Amino acid sequence: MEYNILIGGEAGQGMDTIGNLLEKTLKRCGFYVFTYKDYMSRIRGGHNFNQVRFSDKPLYTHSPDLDIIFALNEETINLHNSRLKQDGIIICDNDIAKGKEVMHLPLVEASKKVQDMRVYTTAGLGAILKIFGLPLDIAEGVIRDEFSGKIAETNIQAVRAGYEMIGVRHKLETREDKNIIINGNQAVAMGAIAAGCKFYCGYPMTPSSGVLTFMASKSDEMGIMVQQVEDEVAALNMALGASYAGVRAMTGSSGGGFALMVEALSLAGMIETPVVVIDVQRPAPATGFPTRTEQADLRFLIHAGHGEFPRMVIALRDPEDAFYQTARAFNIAEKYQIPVLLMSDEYLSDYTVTIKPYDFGKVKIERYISGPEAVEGEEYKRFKITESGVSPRILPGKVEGQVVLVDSDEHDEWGHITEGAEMRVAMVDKRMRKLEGLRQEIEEPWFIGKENPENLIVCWGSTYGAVREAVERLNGEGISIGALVYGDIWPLPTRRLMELYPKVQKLIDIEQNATGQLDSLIKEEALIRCSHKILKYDGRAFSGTEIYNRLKEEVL
Amino acid sequence: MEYNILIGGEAGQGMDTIGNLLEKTLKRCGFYVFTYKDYMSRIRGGHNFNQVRFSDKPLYTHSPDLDIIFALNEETINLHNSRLKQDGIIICDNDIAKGKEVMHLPLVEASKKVQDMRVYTTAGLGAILKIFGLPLDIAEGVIRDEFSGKIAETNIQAVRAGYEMIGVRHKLETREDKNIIINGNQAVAMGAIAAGCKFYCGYPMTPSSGVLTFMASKSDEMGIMVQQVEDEVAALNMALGASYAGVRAMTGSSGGGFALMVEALSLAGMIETPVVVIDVQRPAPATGFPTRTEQADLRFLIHAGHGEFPRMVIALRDPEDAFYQTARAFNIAEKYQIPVLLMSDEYLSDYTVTIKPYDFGKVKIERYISGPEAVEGEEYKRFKITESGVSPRILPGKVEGQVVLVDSDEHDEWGHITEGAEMRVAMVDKRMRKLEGLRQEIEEPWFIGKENPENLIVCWGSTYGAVREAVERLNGEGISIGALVYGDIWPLPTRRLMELYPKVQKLIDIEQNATGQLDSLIKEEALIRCSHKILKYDGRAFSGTEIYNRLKEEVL
Amino acid sequence: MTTKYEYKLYDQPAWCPGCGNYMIRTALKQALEELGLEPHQVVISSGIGQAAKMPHYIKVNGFNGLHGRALPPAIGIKLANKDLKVIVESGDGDSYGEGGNHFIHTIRHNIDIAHFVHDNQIYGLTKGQASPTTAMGQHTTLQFDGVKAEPLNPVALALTMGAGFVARGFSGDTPHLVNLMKEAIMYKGYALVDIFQPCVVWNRVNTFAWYKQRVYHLPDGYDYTNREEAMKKAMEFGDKIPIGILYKVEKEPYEDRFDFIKNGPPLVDRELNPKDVEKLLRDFV
Amino acid sequence: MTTKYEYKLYDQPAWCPGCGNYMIRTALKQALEELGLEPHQVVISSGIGQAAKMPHYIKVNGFNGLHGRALPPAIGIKLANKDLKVIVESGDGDSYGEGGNHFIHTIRHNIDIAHFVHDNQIYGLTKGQASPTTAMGQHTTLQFDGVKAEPLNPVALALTMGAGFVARGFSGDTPHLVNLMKEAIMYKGYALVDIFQPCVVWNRVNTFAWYKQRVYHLPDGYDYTNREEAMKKAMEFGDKIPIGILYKVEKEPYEDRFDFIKNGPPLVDRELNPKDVEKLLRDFV
Ligand SMILES: Cc1ncc(C[n+]2csc(CCOP(=O)(O)OP(=O)(O)O)c2C)c(N)n1
Ligand SMILES: Cc1ncc(C[n+]2csc(CCOP(=O)(O)OP(=O)(O)O)c2C)c(N)n1
Ligand code: SF4
Ligand code: SF4
Ligand SMILES: [Mg+2]
Ligand SMILES: [Mg+2]
Repeated sequence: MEYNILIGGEAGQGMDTIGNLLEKTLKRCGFYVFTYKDYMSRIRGGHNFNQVRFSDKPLYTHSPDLDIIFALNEETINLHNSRLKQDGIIICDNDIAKGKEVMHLPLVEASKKVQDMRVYTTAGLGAILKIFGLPLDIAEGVIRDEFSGKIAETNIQAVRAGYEMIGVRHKLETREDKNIIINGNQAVAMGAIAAGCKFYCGYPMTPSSGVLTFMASKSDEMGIMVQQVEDEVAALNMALGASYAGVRAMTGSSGGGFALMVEALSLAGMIETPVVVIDVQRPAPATGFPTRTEQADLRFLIHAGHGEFPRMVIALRDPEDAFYQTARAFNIAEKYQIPVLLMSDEYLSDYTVTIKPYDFGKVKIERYISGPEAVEGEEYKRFKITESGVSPRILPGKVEGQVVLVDSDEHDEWGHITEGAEMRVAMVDKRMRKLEGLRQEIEEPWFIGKENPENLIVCWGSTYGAVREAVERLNGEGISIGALVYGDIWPLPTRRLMELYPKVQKLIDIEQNATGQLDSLIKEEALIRCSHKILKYDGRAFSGTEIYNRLKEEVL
Repeated sequence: MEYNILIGGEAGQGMDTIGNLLEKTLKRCGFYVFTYKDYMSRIRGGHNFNQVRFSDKPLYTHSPDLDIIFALNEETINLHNSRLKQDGIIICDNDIAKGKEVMHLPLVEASKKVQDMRVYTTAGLGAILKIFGLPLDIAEGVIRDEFSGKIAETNIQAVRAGYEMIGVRHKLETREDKNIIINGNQAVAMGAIAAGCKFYCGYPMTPSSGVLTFMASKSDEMGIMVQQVEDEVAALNMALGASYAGVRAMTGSSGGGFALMVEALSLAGMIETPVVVIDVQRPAPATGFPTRTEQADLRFLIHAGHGEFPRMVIALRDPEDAFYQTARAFNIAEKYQIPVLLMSDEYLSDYTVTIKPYDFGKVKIERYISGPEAVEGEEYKRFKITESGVSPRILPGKVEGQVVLVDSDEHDEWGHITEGAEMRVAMVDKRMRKLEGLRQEIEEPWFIGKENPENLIVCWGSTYGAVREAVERLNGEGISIGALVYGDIWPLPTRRLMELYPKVQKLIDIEQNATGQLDSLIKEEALIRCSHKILKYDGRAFSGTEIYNRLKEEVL
Repeated sequence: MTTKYEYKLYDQPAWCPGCGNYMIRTALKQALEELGLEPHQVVISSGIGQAAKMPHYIKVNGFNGLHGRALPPAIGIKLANKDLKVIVESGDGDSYGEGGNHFIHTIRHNIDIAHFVHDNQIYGLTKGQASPTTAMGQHTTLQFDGVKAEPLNPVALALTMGAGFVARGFSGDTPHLVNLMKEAIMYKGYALVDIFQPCVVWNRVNTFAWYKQRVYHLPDGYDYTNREEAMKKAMEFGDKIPIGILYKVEKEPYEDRFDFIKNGPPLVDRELNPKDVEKLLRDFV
Repeated sequence: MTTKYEYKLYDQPAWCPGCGNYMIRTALKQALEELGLEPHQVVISSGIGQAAKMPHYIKVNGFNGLHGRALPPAIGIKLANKDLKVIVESGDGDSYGEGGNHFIHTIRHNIDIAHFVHDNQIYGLTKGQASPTTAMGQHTTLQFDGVKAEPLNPVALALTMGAGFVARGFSGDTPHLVNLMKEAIMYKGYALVDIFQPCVVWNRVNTFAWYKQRVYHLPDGYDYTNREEAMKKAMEFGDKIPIGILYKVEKEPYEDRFDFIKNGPPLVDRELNPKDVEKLLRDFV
């Protein structure tokens, strides 16, 4: 079984609230849920919608086909009607879309009864639950968890009223609920907190603000210093200060804000100070589409910063991966004393999905911080030249009589400015040697689909879900197709690709950008060219259906 | 004939003044001159030196072997003695390096006589000229051009005194002088001024400050607005404002300052506003080596900025090329309404070389600005979708009743914010289509050396001179070697390379960086891997001799 | 009447109903009209934010650049073409937060720009985080525990930096605002008008009523050439808040400090001829 | 006596002979000594410039970061480990030019940092261009025709931004400077000391003699808690220039506004245990 419900209207009409109540209720009824959000860069008006998809099998992406449209205005019907399935239902208030063949319900009337106009959408929720014959008490529990006092009560009355307005259509049984429901930004923040991040700073920027906001909301409880800074230039410099002083530190933004951190990224490379930075991508250049999605910052992140220094870039694939990878990023950053860049995007940051609860036992905090034993000779060498390129790190103030000096100029082992040619070469080599360790560290892309496929997809980050759905469907049809889904993307792991490549007839690059950046990277690192590219750059995320269709039309 | 003179001492001892007088005198004596500068990031003290190489044949690079050392302190002798040729001469004042076997001269005494201690180095100049039996009056003419009044007179007395201190060693005949002597920063500024640049802004940063300073020195005379801005973030945004309003505008910095312009670079791409930006590279990451050289920003510049937009990157090869390419950059920027990035480095920016005077008749100013005829319909479309991707450009205030709107958000043809998926795709495609035109525009790399060589070097930018010298020497020895020297480097022209490649046995990448960035680019764009890499990243520029030696040792 | 400032094809602001921005737009159109300025003679430079969307809603030339970077392009524009009237429309986050460095240094240069800041004491477009002018202690969508930094006083800051024209306006008092705008636009040099602009969605403290209760017009005899007085008035930001021109004196605008700008045509109109540059080779012979 | 602040292997400053920076270093060492601070208890954060080289010449912990960015790391450091004494050593270009935005916003936050600006009214390291504090009209190696912007008054700016400790010092008056430094370091909150530091190479106007002639100590009875007085003194920058503590009042430092910081160990010392985070899953069930 699988259903897909769209709730649409203007910004400010409360789509998010109702979507949230609906997805949580469905989750607690034991279903897998995937909620997709489409919203404009404005506070009121315009057209926004949420699509709540649910099933008894795990979901990885959204779907275009709709079973129910809950329209908060007539525009919603006009815009999405064409996607409604044959037996789909449109519900709306009596006063909307008069004369149209839709299911009119007295939602506003119900809200008037409880004297709170805002809850008319909750009445709609009641109606939707009734369509599936789901028990009301679960929704009431959700409402009580999300609201309190009078507001909870009026919402409960509204949901009950809505429940009465309509009959059961598709009776569903509830199941055992073992999952959590979470979005990508929350997952990243949870990963950071689990990893012991004690300093997060940032400047608001859609779609990355959710990370900042979640961290701030747990600041007190978890003892995390969360700073809204004056600009993004300050952000990374500040995080580096905090990290130098010894706490795990992170900052993040979207592409435009990240662009302002580029100089400090190079500083991180030079002072070999660990830091984690997330770029939650949105369509660019410049301001672009603030509330929409794209994957066009890959090459930018790999090469950001003047000069040469090792870094790691990790693309997050879904909210489960996002959690573990974020936590891992802190370990790698500290192990190699480098910046680790995480890449997310608006799609991943905003969609919510049911996944199994995080296993906090799997999160290991490995800090690689030394004590007095690291001091050889009289004065501590922060940049001691070692075989691995990594120098033992002590923290300022933590070893009596020893000081820690880091320097953005080229420096000697103690951190003092040097202009020597030999020391320069030694220091460049030292820093670059970390890449060798890092190459051992990187994980090969996930493989999904038929083993040793004739058609091999390469993709990265958030397209994972849609690609997975498409591959599974095609495999179901007997088509020999698989996909490598890159998470660790710089340095680029190429072993699996080289293993599979000899049998591959078509190599298909699937990305949310206009130039095929992963393809360019594979050309560079593996001297292999993709035979096909499926690119999308209209700001809307690929769905599994779309990839399936385009593969059929353009490749297979 | 060829000679090489080193003048060395502490910062503040006047090496630059004396080097300047010497090179101009030699030039006016009709020689080809190449002056290399090595200086520290400090104002007084430390060790700096200039090497003035001159010959009756054109020079393209510096040379390690010295004929004369003019030592302003003993350290100079200790540091450079080993590079002195068998019959080389060290000259210094009587009070320096006592007891050492060097030519002691009463330089300070001479300066005391004219009561100006600063001119004792000018006495050294006199001595050097005498060694070659060159006429004094040319030096006196140079002095009169550079100084005025009393200072000129005491310098003339000093140069005469020095001339008397010593005998002729290598009598040289003067020749006809038809050249100019100029460094890379001046060449860029001259190119910009010739191209009609009326707005230059920047923030001081070694080694790019020379461009800013030269522009400022001609501000009044040429009517150029030159702004020292508060930070580099302002710089590119300000230049874009000026360009939008209709003047040719440029900004520049070194890598760290360029890093702060990255967000605005993306803006330039989005608002399709022409601009020229120069990155005079220095060793990085971070502050690195402020006064030394490197070519490690190539991939950074190619990918700088969030999102995808066309740009052109041009590496400057020598002060002659720098002039014409800078002028050309303005035409390309305006033709395609894109940012054009110029790459120089400390070596190119600081060395001075004799070249033939610029031919201002060769500089064409092509502006591609429209008038009222570009307005179709009632309101002007700044971003009209066209086949070439370029929209007719009118200037604000210049067409009555019409306004010009540019927008950093994704926009429609009029420049208004849009969130439409179709418009997004149309606009991305429009912008990216410019790449097709640009690909026609790019020039293949220069080829030097033996035709269809077995050994092919690839290199870019300022390594040109040293590679040329090495290739010519090797060709002279009958070795089949040639080089492709990239100027236009993004989009990367690959035709010549692909033509030559089939016959090539060794493909050798020569770069001033640690990772081989051109090699990575060639892998990506041509699916070809260099068989050898000769890399240097100690902050000191390759000389022809060094490349020659390393080719012999590592490749040939 | 002011239809000449209306785009034919685009005139529906994406602002919330009831937002203070609407009145600022009305005031600006009226000011331009009363000054007899034609759309093509004016440029609005703006950053990103709700306020910064203004160039889309008034038909004059528009440079809608990056967040925080409204001022640098405005300077470039003015210096390139001194004939254009250059106006900056920006938010408190845009001008005082991300763009703070440009703010202080633009003032030092006294470039002829009218700078209108829609000061809603909040980040509107990004959904309600504190801006540099949000009151200490105020709860927001990010500062759950209240803002922990002191607010910046833009007019006091501008005065300290040496601005020659400093004013405060209120979007709820359009006639008064129209006047301020006209004065600022006609002022030769940098002119700041910090405009109280209630954000009806995110700022539940500084509402229309809040401002209405507090603002008062500077008294008739107020001497706006007295800097110390102006500073006192600038510091008044409590139960009573003065609006009007706090300070105004004559100051040579930056452009006039350059002979070649002052006494010549706008740079954009100059002839370009490479041959004229040949003479500079004299430095290199 | 102050040898504990000397690096064994690196102690030859790259400053010019006669530069005012030497005396600032001497004063700082003495201040630290007199405060009984050990090298490992102190951190100097700096940007890039001549002044900013200080961390190499005093043996305490050092973060020598990017040009203009001395303050943000200092904030990060202080918040991560409140036990450290955090000092910022910076130039006028570093702090007021490139870093201007951090300057004004750091003040608003009142983080416990002592900010020492070596104000030589010039860009020293890059060879003599105007800084934000260079006098209008002064000729420099870039401003051939004289500086055309008004100088920024750092102490007035800091006062306007609400700094609780604002002082002016002179490198030519070391005993006085030592005292200012000690006060600033001990002050709980953000403390600015703008220090006149003659650049003997590039600034031929603001020489030792120039400052010597002009500076005077604030009189004994001077009430440094009076902000209006302080502002008047701050504006005195002509024939007579007062040095000393212009303004000092108590203000809650930023860190203390957070319970979890104020009443707990420094963040750097906290136990990290992923299992403690499990409880946050409550938001997602
Ligand atoms: C570099 C960068 N950082 C952050 C953002 C996100 N952003 C857009 S508008 C805005 C704040 C808007 O506040 P304000 O300037 O006060 O304008 P308002 O919406 O309140 O009118 C922010 C943070 C951005 N676009 N660019
Ligand atoms: C982003 C960036 N821009 C420019 C520079 C070059 N730079 C280094 S120091 C400096 C100015 C120094 O002036 P100031 O801060 O007053 O220090 P001083 O040398 O006078 O002590 C500049 C412009 C840089 N390192 N980084
Ligand atoms: S969010 Fe606030 S400032 Fe923005 S349009 Fe709505 S009311 Fe106005
Ligand atoms: S250049 Fe000036 S500030 Fe720098 S060390 Fe020399 S005298 Fe001091
Ligand atoms: Mg605002
Ligand atoms: Mg300075």
